[in-house]
Amino acid sequence: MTTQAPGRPTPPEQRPPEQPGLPHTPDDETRLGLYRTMVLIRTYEEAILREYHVDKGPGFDIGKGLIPGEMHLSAGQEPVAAGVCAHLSTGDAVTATHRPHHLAIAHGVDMNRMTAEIFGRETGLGRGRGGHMHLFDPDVHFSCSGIIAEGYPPALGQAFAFRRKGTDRIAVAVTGEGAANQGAFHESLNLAVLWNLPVVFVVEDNDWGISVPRSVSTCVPSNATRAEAYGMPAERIEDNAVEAIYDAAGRAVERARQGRGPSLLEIHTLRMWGHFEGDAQAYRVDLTDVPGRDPIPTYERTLKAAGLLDDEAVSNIKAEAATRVEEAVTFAKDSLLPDPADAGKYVFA
Amino acid sequence: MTTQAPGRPTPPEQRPPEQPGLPHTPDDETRLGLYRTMVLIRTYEEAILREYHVDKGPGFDIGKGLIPGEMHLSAGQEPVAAGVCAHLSTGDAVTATHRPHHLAIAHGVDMNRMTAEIFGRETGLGRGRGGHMHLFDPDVHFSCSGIIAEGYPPALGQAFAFRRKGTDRIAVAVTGEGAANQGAFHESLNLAVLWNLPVVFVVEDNDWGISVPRSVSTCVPSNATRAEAYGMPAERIEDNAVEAIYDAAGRAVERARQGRGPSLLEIHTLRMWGHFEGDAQAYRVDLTDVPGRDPIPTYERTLKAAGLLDDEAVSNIKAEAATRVEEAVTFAKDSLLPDPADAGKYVFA
Amino acid sequence: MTLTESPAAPAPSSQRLTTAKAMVQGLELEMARDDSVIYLGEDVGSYGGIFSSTTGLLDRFGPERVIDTPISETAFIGLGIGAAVEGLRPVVELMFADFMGVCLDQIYNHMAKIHYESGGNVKVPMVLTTAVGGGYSDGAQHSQCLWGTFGHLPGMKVVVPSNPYDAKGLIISAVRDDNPVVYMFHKGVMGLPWMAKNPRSMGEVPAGDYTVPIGEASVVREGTDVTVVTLSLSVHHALDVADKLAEDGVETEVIDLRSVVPLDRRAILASVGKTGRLVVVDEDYLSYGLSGEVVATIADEDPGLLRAPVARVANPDVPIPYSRPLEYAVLPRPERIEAAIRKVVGA
Amino acid sequence: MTLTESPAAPAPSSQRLTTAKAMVQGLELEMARDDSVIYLGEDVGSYGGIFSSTTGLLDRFGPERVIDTPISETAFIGLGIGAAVEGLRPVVELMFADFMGVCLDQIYNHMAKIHYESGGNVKVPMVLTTAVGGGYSDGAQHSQCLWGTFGHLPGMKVVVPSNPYDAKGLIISAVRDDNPVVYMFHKGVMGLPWMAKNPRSMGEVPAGDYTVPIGEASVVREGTDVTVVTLSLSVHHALDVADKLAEDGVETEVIDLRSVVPLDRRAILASVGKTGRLVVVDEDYLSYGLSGEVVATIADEDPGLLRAPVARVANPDVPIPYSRPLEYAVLPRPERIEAAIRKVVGA
Ligand SMILES: Cc1ncc(C[n+]2csc(CCOP(=O)(O)OP(=O)(O)O)c2C)c(N)n1
Ligand SMILES: Cc1ncc(C[n+]2csc(CCOP(=O)(O)OP(=O)(O)O)c2C)c(N)n1
Ligand SMILES: [Mg+2]
Ligand SMILES: [Mg+2]
Repeated sequence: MTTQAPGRPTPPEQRPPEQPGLPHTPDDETRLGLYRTMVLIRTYEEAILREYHVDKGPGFDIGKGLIPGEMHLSAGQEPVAAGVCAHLSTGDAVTATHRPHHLAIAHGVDMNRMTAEIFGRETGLGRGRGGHMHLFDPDVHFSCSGIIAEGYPPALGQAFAFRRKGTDRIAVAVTGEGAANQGAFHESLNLAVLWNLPVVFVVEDNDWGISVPRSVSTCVPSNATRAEAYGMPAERIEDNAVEAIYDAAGRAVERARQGRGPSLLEIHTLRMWGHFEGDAQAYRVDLTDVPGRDPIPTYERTLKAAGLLDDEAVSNIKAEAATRVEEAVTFAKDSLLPDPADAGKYVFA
Repeated sequence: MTTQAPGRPTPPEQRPPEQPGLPHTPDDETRLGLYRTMVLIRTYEEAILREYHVDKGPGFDIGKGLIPGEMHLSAGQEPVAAGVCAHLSTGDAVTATHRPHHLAIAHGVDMNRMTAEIFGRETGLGRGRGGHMHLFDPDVHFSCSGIIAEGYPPALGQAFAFRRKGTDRIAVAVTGEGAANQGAFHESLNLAVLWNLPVVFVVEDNDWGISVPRSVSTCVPSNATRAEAYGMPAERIEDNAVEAIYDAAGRAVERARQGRGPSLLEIHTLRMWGHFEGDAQAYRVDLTDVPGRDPIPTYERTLKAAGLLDDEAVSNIKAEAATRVEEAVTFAKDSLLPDPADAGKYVFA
Repeated sequence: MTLTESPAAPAPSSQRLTTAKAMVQGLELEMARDDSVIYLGEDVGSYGGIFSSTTGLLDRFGPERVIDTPISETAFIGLGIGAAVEGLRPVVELMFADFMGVCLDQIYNHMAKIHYESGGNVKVPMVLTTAVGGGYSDGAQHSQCLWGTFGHLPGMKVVVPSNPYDAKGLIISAVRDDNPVVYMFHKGVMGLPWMAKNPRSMGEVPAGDYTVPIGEASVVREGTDVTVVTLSLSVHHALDVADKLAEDGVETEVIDLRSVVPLDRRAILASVGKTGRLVVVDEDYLSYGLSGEVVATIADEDPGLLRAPVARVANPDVPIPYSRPLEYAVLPRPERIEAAIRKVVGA
Repeated sequence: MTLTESPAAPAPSSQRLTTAKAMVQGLELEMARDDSVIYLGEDVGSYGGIFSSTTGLLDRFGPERVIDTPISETAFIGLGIGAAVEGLRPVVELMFADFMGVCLDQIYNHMAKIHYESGGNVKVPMVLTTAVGGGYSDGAQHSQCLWGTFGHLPGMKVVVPSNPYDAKGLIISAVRDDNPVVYMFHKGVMGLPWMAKNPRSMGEVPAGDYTVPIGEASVVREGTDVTVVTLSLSVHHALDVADKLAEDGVETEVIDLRSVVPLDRRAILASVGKTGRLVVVDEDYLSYGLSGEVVATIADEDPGLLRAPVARVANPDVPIPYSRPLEYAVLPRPERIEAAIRKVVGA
């Protein structure tokens, strides 16, 4: 823990020595844990997908059904959430985006109340006021925002507060690759380095910002290169590889915890489904490749080859996930909708 | 001229070959021209300083006098304006900041009407509506903005329009080093590279953003490093050296004109006076060094040593500048103030 | 099921179009007529606009004029401003008005003020299109109208079509205007196949070129008992309610403002002068917004015109809730409009 | 001559202070009392705030609590939000309210909405201080009030002190409030040595700890003939004008709103119920702003309270001009206020 004054960069001689972090190689239990988390997330997203389309018809009316509104699902991006959040405790903060479910689940957000929120129920995390882009769970310091890149700045503040309180807790701030072209990205990176804040920035590069491919939005091949121009260690991780993510995140989290400052990870991941539900993806040239790039069967094969999984274990893990998810869905469905007379409640504390 | 579609980066093979620009060494006439421009700017700023303080008392009331309001003068930053604008024609655009006089003069803004604007007269560039932070001269495509870094994005649009019209005109966008930490800076650099726009970005690093030194605002030693992370050629020029600025700007301007895209120049310059008039600069640790770093006597010595100037030539040039400036001040003072009944004119076209 | 639309079929002399298609047709005519018109924004190219504001334009005009941008609103709106200053006529899309917070400086301190600051010497003929409105559970950051915010800040016109005819005529007027114009289309009036539709979001539209003047309200229903002043999707609801109340003998006059700046104060005064009763229906927030301004317009002139307290049906200053029953409670849904009219007329 | 001030002298039990010094004293007391209060912003450290909002705080509390930031408003306001969520009580300065355009998203979509979106589970006890107002030729981007804009967007309280006593009491209330509070100080009420001063920008202030409740207007002058509802610097002008008109037998009641959110509608109604005449004086833009809301408050309740048309003295929707005669023409200067009152009372 450094106690340097914010507003003044810690002089290099007062910073803990810069040591290249040791590799974080997941042990067997951790590897199974990563897999379990990924399966749980996918199971969840499939359940939400199913419930989302209930009662949307005839045709498709986005405002109808049990879960109305925009729905941004994270299937394919499980490795990011699993690999990064494996290093966090519930005292650490995670701020996510319009596509938050995978991170919420991996960080241990209460699944029942999260699901109730998505169903707009009074038992939800936000008592139905927030919705799927606005999941706040203060118990685990989880939050998100539907405005591109604007989740970064509050994460700086969480990190600032954690340090000021003398803890070694850290904040993880996540955005997409499209978001990295928003001004808030730049301002946040500068401030984090300047004040040596315990933050890990994560850019989920799923190749697309809605219909706009990365090459049309971003002038450089890697946001890791950009981050280095802020004097911040950064890595780009290819192939949606959960163990490489785990390793890099381990080093970045350790660095932040030790008071050595922020890092950035850009992770090449995969948006398996549309930008939001209902997106026909006519623009999407890479669609046929998608199934073959699904990270879950890939990792399943790796763990089977390593003798850590067999078919029975897989189906147990999936069954466990299904039970957990269906419990949450049932909890949500059994909960009451908010009373319209209370619409004005909670504007002010 | 490339005719590539904006929104799609020109594939490298379609771009004109990248050749390191040849050095731009100023010839004798150009060297004298640089000196003359610098003297004209300084003479102007001294005159505005003098007029600004007229009738501000008793004491100092910022709203009083012939020139009311904030006044950000550019004494010490003449080399930037002289060195960069020497490469421009009146068809090129320059967008400046809250500290715009040096650039306006070097780019050939009508000095009488500019001065009348600063004096709030109906004959002013903006008929008195704008003021010293809002000088617009469409004849030479000059504009400015008082909002930090927000002059960059419109410059992109001027460059875009110039190219779309099939011309080789370019836009020069200027901000301070403090401004380079604003989101607009990042967004503009990305978009300029992405669309290969004919822009030259200039960062005037005068060490201070009001009272905040660069080390407290900026996490890296050079914004040129940052620019390179956008895939843009960039240089930092030290020592407020007008000929080095001339050289680097020559290469950057040529590159933009040839359709080879944007560049960035960070120029280490000097704010000789307060941030604005009335700033006591109690925060300023480097104040005693300032007089010795004045770029005008420095360059005067260089040109004298090169046999291009002698005392008589110097005093002629200064007298010429004084005449020109006093003519503008007289024009302004002789002009009418706007009619209050017309306050609502020009809100809409 | 898809959230994108196929391009409109070739146009006969008049056609039934959705509001979205009418808007696109207006853009298409202007882009064909004037090479300096370009369209910039996120997902406006091959996607055709998240709310179908640009369907087919990329195919017709190519990627030099219909341009997908990075998610850098400050940069690309500012780019539009600079391009407008240099003689292009850019139409720039801010995907949701809710996102104004990341780029408002370019909009209100630059786009809207440069003309004035330059003493009229610089023109900024730019259109900022943007989607507004709620009602489909998109939550507090994707459902706002915010025309009160835009209207409060001087130097930009603000137009808000409610139907296909006006959508086309106003976009043509906006493109031709030498001033910056903010063009706010409610997702609920666009007639999108994937959203709840009122029949009024589809209508007869002349095939050719025509304009709707900016600054003129339209009396979309005449009546004698009460005036409803409203705009955008709430016009649809107000007309539905008016039809219903007519069965009970209450004759409601409905005024569609069509533009927030300039505000057609004369039309408001004329109607209230006739009916003596005023209900303002505004999907934006109640306080410091449109509803107050409309009401104040009467009190400025002659509070005696009013035979009863006015009613303002607006969002009661609550961030727009996600959950449907809560959202419906804060929006000016037909039930709230009906109750307000009944109260004001004492019926 | 200098634009910075020296720290206030040690405090007796009551002192005459400028508004700026009273504000700083409130901050100092809160920072001494509560270690979780920090102050962030541009030039708030050694400079002491461009408008003397933090003079001496750095010396007393050190650079860990009084922190100069880069010119990155989105980042550091957002940082304040995150810090508030985690239990600090940050006071964050936006140097001029005019700069809201570069950071409004953090303010209105995050600071103001998180509490609601979280169903009350997350609190954001943050204060956003910001300088407003014109009258000294600072041009269209440095002279705005914009409280109408902030007040329109739900979820944040908005307080606007006009004098030293309120400045101190309101900053203490703001810091202690569990909600986000925007604290807008007019440069012209601060009593800065380098700006035109009204004697009312200096006043008696208790040395200790006290609060002014947020949401209660104050009747700063009683009268029977006409009510002037106003706030901030215009309170000074209104009182000057009221004194003058009293010589002609016109008794003006002056209400200082002190907060825009919540708006003390009861105080407005009570006064207009008594006088039957209303003038609203608002340095912000006319349309879709504070003046309309105040007027509508009467019409909502009972337009019959008004014995004459109201007058609104506000900026007539013009970007604030630089040149003095033009700026004075659009600001609610005493002459315009006087003319409006005379017209409304028919004197
Ligand atoms: C400031 C802002 N601009 C635009 C949007 C609309 N929008 C929502 S998601 C999105 C694409 C985001 O792309 P990326 O950051 O790559 O995240 P992904 O959706 O791929 O996870 C856009 C443009 C927004 N929410 N906020
Ligand atoms: C968005 C914004 N934030 C803050 C300011 C206030 N401000 C005006 S000039 C200035 C310092 C600018 O520093 P720099 O960019 O280095 O330019 P310099 O004044 O040194 O020329 C600040 C903070 C502003 N005008 N706009
Ligand atoms: Mg993406
Ligand atoms: Mg500087």
